[in-house]
Amino acid sequence: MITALLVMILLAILLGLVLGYSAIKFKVDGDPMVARIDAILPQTQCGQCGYPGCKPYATAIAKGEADINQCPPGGDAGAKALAELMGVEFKPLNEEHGIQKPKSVALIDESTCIGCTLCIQACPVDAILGAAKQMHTIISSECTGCELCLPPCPVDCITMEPILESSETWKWKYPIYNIEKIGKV
Amino acid sequence: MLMQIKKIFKFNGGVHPDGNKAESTHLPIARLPIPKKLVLPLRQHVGNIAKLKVKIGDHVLKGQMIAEADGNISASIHAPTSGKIIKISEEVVPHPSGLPDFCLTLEPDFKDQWIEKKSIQWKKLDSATLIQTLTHSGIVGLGGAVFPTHMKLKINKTQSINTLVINAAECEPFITCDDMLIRERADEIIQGALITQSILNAKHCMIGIEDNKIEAFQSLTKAAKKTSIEIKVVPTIYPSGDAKRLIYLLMGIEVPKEKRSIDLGIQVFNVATVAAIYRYIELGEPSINRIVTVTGNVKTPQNYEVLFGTPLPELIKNADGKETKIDKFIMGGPMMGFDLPSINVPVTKAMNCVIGSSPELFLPPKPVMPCIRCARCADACPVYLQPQELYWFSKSSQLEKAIDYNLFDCIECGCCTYVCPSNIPLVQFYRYAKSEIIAEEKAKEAANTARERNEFRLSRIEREKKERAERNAQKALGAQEKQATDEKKLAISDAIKRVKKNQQENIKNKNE
Amino acid sequence: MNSIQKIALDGFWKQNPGVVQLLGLCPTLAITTSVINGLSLGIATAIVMALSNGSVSPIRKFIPIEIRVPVFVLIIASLVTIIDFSIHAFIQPLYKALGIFIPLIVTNCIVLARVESFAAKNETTPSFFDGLFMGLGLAMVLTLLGGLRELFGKGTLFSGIDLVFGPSANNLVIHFFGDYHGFLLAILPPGAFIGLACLIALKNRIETNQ
Amino acid sequence: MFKDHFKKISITATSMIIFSFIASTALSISYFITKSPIDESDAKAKKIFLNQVISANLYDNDLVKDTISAEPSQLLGNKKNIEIYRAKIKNKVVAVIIESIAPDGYSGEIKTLVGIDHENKVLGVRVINHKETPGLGDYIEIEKSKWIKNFDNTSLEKITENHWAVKKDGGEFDYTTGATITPRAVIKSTYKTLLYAKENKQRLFAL
Amino acid sequence: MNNRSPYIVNAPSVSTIMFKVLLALIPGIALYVYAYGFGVLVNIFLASLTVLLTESTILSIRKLPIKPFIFDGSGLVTAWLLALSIPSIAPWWIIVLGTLLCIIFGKHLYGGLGYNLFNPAMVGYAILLISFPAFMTHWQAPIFLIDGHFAWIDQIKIIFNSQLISKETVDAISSATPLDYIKTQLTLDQPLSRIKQDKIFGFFGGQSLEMINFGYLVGGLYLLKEKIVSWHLPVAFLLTLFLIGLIFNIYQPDTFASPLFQIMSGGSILCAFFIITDPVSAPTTPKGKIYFGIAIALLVFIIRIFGGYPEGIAFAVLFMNICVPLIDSLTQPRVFGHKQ
Repeated sequence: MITALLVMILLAILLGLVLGYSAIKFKVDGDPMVARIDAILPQTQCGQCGYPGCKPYATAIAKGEADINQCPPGGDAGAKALAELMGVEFKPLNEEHGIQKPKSVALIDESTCIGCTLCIQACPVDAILGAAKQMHTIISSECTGCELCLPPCPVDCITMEPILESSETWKWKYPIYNIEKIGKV
Repeated sequence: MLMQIKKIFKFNGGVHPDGNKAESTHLPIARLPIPKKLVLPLRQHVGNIAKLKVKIGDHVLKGQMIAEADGNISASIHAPTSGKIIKISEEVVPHPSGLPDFCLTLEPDFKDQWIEKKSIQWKKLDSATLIQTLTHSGIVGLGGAVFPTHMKLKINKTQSINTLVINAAECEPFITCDDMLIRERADEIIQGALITQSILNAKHCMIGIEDNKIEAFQSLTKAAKKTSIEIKVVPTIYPSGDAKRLIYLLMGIEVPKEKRSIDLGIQVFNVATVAAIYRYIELGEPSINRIVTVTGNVKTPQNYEVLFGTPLPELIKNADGKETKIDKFIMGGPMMGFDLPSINVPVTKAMNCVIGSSPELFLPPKPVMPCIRCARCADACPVYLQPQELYWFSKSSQLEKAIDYNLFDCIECGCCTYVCPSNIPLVQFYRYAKSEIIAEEKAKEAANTARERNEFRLSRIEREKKERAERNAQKALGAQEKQATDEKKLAISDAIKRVKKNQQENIKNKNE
Repeated sequence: MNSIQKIALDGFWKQNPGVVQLLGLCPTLAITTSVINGLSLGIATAIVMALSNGSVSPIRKFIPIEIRVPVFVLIIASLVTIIDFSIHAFIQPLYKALGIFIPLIVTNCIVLARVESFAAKNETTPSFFDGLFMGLGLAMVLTLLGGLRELFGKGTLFSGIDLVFGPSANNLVIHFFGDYHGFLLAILPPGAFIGLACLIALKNRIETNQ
Repeated sequence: MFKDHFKKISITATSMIIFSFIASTALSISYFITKSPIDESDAKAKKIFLNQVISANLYDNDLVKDTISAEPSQLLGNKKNIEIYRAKIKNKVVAVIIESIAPDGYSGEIKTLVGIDHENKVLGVRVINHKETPGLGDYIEIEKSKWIKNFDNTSLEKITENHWAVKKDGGEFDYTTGATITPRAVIKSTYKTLLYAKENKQRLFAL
Repeated sequence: MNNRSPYIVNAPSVSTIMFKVLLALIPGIALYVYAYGFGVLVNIFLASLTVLLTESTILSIRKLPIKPFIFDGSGLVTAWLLALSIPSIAPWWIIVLGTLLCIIFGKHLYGGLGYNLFNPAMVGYAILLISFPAFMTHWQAPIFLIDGHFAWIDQIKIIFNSQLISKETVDAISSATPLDYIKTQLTLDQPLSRIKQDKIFGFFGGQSLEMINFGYLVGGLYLLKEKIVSWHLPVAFLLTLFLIGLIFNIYQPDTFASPLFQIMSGGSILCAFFIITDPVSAPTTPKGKIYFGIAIALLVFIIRIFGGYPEGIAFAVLFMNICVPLIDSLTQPRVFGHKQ
């Protein structure tokens, strides 16, 4: 009886010391998770998730404050990738935050633009060129299609143009054939 | 049979499809008359689209450059005959996508008037100058790869080319354009090979030809009699005409992954390409036409010398096409070719063969059964891949796994599909997976740029805020005098606040 | 829906440890050769889980974070040992039948998992019920699986009931087929895997149909 | 810095100690409460098992506790000392229960208990444990088949040496088609146990 | 648009392959009937019928087209292999249940043709052996070894209603298989040379059994010639079995049978050419096939000598089936242009 108690207490002291020491010694700094989540996000910086950009949303996911299905541009595929990374179950896109639209770029109708620079301030990736009282233009290769420039424009001269398939962006399609129900995941 | 000169190195797999070459070789190469109009796509090569040098209404002469190479990886376009530019528009081009691309339309004046032709004294010029000249020739790889030829001739100072290989293997069934070219114009090829050898400063030059082209072999041997060019016969096995496979067959050298043959001192050119080099250097004729095999369900299968831009119906009409039986046209051979989106496409630099297809000629695909992992595809794969695994990963869109299993080593030769008992369109899945991966990489790159730009913007805003705060602090020292201005500032900052609030509200509205 | 109901629903269906979380596989697979075995071990586990969740929750704030796992294990191990003693002392035949699997409840992931993921974060009452319902959810699966295996393997149900209620209970055993050859696979370990897989499939089927 | 660390480590150690102390106490209490019931029920269980070999009305002593020790013997197949239970009526040994090991089962050893009375007659045989193929060799268990009862009332006198075998080998004992190795092993070991009892009769049945 | 190059193909269809496999089984079956009577044909018939019914039912439940998947012949191959693996006098419900289990658990639960991780016939066989060991180890003796009159109607009677037949009749026409007999007799401390004098032994393996195995061998060579199976699997398997048999035989000739006995008895030849060569559940790389064959041969030998059942092919094959994805990924051939 006494031996049993002694063994237990000795073991407890030993374990307590070792665990206490290793808790200090092997403390993990920083959170590499945020970067890994951020890498999955599409970087449109559109804020539809309710956070002011992709990085803040990534941070929120890592902390467990935000769900994985709040990013419309990433779509279901993005939510799937996040679910896999986080080890949680996949959820379809939460439509409160918007629906996935075809990828588009903003286009300024140059005849209507009054050069107010409000859209320049709104653009999260500095993809709009121009100065006060001068016509603005969008570098379409840099535009992420976030639509943040639409609301500030006082004359509604900005429209979103979906990117059409051209011979440069053309892809081979997934082959679909009879008999086997290919493509049904 | 032909004499075997040296040992041949056999690669793994490969298949022996029926050649079907005899149909189109019993008639000589015919020259197609100038058609009523020519449609010239500005992108007939790998790389950047060519820059226009003419405008609508311009009159051009035969051989005049109408679009210039844009940058290094690009090729010029020349007028195939004299006439007037009547249209610059988007037209359907011979591409598997069936999407339109920029094209020039030329209305011939039927005078066929040459621009002044200048032959080049290549023996007196150094390689760099010659390559510079060739940049304006419009010559691209005519075997089907359409890579700008001048780029393939450019070599680093550190590299030295040991062997120039001329590819005369032409292993695809049905296609005989190279075969006929060799039979009729072996001299041009040998001359072109010598020019190319001298530009590359290559020690050896050898021609690899399959053992089913006896006549072509004989005329080549005759033409090469007084030269040091070695003509090597390789066995008829598909895909011996693939450059890396041919190098292995001839020399037993495997071109390592992610390296080009040029890194090993070997460069490969198609016979038609060296013939084009000869015509440009010796005769001053840029790349304006090519030999096209017209075969399959046409009355008189034959090879034609066709001007680029010739509408396909003209060509088919000349081959007495029986269009009732033909359900579609295939560009290229039956192993690697593709359905033309429409008959109304122009002949381009890549078009080596047009097959009038019918359900009798190429049986409609049989029902696809599940893969039974019989590994016949692996036995047939000339690259020694595991097609059944690649299929599995491509089918389930596990793209990273597909990359791990060396998807990008696949040359899409089609041997795997050729031997598949389950009739699975394997190559289609690889094409899908490859283009999906490439698109994903592009998207990733775009996302990275966006992230950087966003971070840059945020740090700029942060910096500006700090600077403004400092400035404000300084100004606050002598503030009283400038109360008026301050008030103004207040108004401005209020305005900014209002704008920001508006923005936020807008975002909120949208979210709701 | 109040929280206790929700906890019960989680335990029995949504987060069922046997067919959803797939925790506690060792006893699930090894002991379920009959209804009685499955049910008894299930109840033993449920008791351990309810008690361990119920006892960890009130003291959760006093346990330093870095030694929480050893402490949890200590508490669980003590509870299991006590239950092991009790069964040994008062239901000896059952003790023989369940054998090593009673002490093995300690290493059963489901117990530690609930303590770590629920009791360490919640108040005592919900924690107690979480342990109880999770345990009963597992017991339900164990019983079902035991029933399946016993029915196919031996053609009976409730065989071995005398181990718990004494020899007089023997006439409660149900024999389904007069001359049954016995389908040994169901009784042997592979049968446990196949049976569990069938239960999981059934559950998923019901869920997708809803 | 060092002080902080020391404080932290000592807190963890102390709480560890406290928790183990509580746990140990709880364990000891339950141990003391359950100790005697456990011993009782163990003994009861053993007795029930032994009663399958020698029925309870044949003796009046505490069978579980009345044992003598047996040295390793070729005939019993044991490698360590084993205990032999002795059944007595009015302090006279009437029967013994011997643990016997058949080394040559299909998949290893088969352990049996053999009850033998003072006339060298088998009272009963039960298998304690074995690893025979399920469904094939496991009909030696009483739960699966009554085969093991074939041994009841057999003796060296009733069955001559050559007939201690399965019917296929010309013996007396039945077997299930296909699996003869297992019954052979049990028959052989029972036979040898009888031989052992005969040879050691003096010692086994002495007072 | 149907951009389906290559436009030309030259391959035997799946059903051609499967029916050639069935054809290759025929010599073995013919010799089986010659030596053992019609029992095996009854089993093959029952198995084929069960496969057709079960498979069409499952296919319609899975909403897949029935015709192509029935006529691919893979189900019949499974059914025939199972029918050849079980004793020819097992009750009728054994083969029916076994075939059902093959098709449901071995094949369609994994997704049907091409997706099964395990060899379906061996899944069915293993379940039957584990569940009904008494029936499954109860073999008929070759006709000419049966004392007295053998009526083939007795065989049918045993298959369809075992209760009508007395235990004596069953015992009269059944016998231990050579592998089982050796294992049993060795426990009686008999030397192998004496054991092998029993009438059930033939020249290499079991009397009659070796003849059937020869029939399978002929079929197997036909499959090799037709390039339906690659040489790697059978050669690796048989050679390993021979070598390990040889080593043990030299070491203790009185305990371990000759290597030829190992090859010509049990299901070795059937296994080498028809079971481990099932492409779906075997490795695809040449090296992998060799390792697979070697490993199965070693396992078969170990189970035969030390295991709880007389024959171990089913367990060996199933065990190695699990390892196939690993073997495949570890034995990728060097891709053209990649480092050695």
